Amino acid sequence: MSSKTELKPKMRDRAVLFATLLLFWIMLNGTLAADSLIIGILVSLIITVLFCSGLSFFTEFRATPQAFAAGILYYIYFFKELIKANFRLAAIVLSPSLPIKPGIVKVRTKLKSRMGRLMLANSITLTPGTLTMEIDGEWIYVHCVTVESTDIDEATAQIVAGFESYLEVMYG
Amino acid sequence: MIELMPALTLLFAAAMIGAAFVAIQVEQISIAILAAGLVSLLASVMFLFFAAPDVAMTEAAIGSGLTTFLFFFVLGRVRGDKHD
Amino acid sequence: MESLLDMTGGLLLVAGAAFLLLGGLGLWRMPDLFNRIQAGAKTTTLGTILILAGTAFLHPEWGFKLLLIGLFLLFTNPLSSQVLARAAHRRGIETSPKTSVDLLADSLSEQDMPEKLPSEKTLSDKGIEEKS
Amino acid sequence: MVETLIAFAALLTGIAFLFALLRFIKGPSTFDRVIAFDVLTVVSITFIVLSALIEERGIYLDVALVYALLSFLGVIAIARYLEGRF
Repeated sequence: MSSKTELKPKMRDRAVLFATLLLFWIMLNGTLAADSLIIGILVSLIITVLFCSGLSFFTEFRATPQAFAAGILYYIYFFKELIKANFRLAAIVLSPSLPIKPGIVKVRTKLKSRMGRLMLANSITLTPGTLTMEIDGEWIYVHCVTVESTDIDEATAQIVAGFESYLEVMYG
Repeated sequence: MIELMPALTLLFAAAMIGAAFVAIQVEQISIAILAAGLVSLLASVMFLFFAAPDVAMTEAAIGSGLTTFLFFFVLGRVRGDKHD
Repeated sequence: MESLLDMTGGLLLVAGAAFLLLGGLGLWRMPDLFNRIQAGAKTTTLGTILILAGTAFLHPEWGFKLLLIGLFLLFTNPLSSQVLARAAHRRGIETSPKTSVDLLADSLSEQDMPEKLPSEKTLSDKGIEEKS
Repeated sequence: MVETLIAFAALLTGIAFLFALLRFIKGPSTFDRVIAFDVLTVVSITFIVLSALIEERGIYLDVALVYALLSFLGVIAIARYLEGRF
């Protein structure tokens, strides 16, 4: 009974790894011709059998409908924030007096999985005026171009709360 | 109107000279390695402008990637201290 | 006699190049290293993605390869900026005098931290070390 | 018309390239040069894509893919060296 419950997620991990590798191969080739497809399936199968434990990278995604919906909403929100970040940076760079007030603040995250934290750190780096510098357990140290508050809860609400609500559904 | 590709080639050639100048002028070894890697990277883009994508790929992988990585790796092993 | 698709692609190209130019300007004007990293990371990511999108409008048959390059840049560019910022802070690069608060340095001096504490390695390091 | 827009984009990218190169030549510390190197790599990817557009050859994009891979590996290796962890 217990071995069966352990086996099941592992098979799922392998299937996800195989699908990812095959997708990369097809995108790299750009064709769906029979010969290249057969070679791709063969190579992906060999890699999946040999290196199944190495990549837990994509397998932490929860494959539920809510997670897919949250993923789509997350990417819409992410690109909106990225464009906003660029316009804010452009305003700072183009103004002659360079109105910046940099500082490093500390925020807390509720995410537990590694992939979720990685995505959160990447998102923080690409959003307006913030740059992740260090992750220490649940604490994230963030460099801001313009510091608005040094209080932990306030900074958390400003910087991470928008992404965290989506990522919590996706990765937990 | 000037043609685009010769102008880009000139820009990259000038940048290569500048990077090579940094590589021989600076006294810290790490910066010299970085500048040599930059020369290699710009040379690779110039190979591409002269319509040789295979040579460009080799130059990018060997000259810019592997050599820079190897130099830093060996420098870290040899020196062992934390200063430049 | 250009189609609408071509015009959209060309305008996206120019917009991406303009963001890259702003990034270069930020790299030149910002007063200290961390602000320069911020300028570099954000603008190069968006600028390159816009240029790749414009190319995809002009040549739809290259779409898959362009998508692959864009995905790769989207994931790796912020990561390398973070690793660089962390290394710079550990080596003690001085921040500009405008910097108002530095909680990371404060918490490090509080804990009297040894330099290579395994618990404070970030996710990227764990991935590398698990493989070897 | 599209050719003009491509040329204009190449001009703007060229100015960005010059700024990053100046930062590389001037940059006070090694880290400034590393971030300038990173930006120069990404700008080179842009130039490769633009030249693929001008010459109409899709094979150039493979080189851009190699570049996107290499810049990441290079910056990680340099950061590890500068942290003193090789």
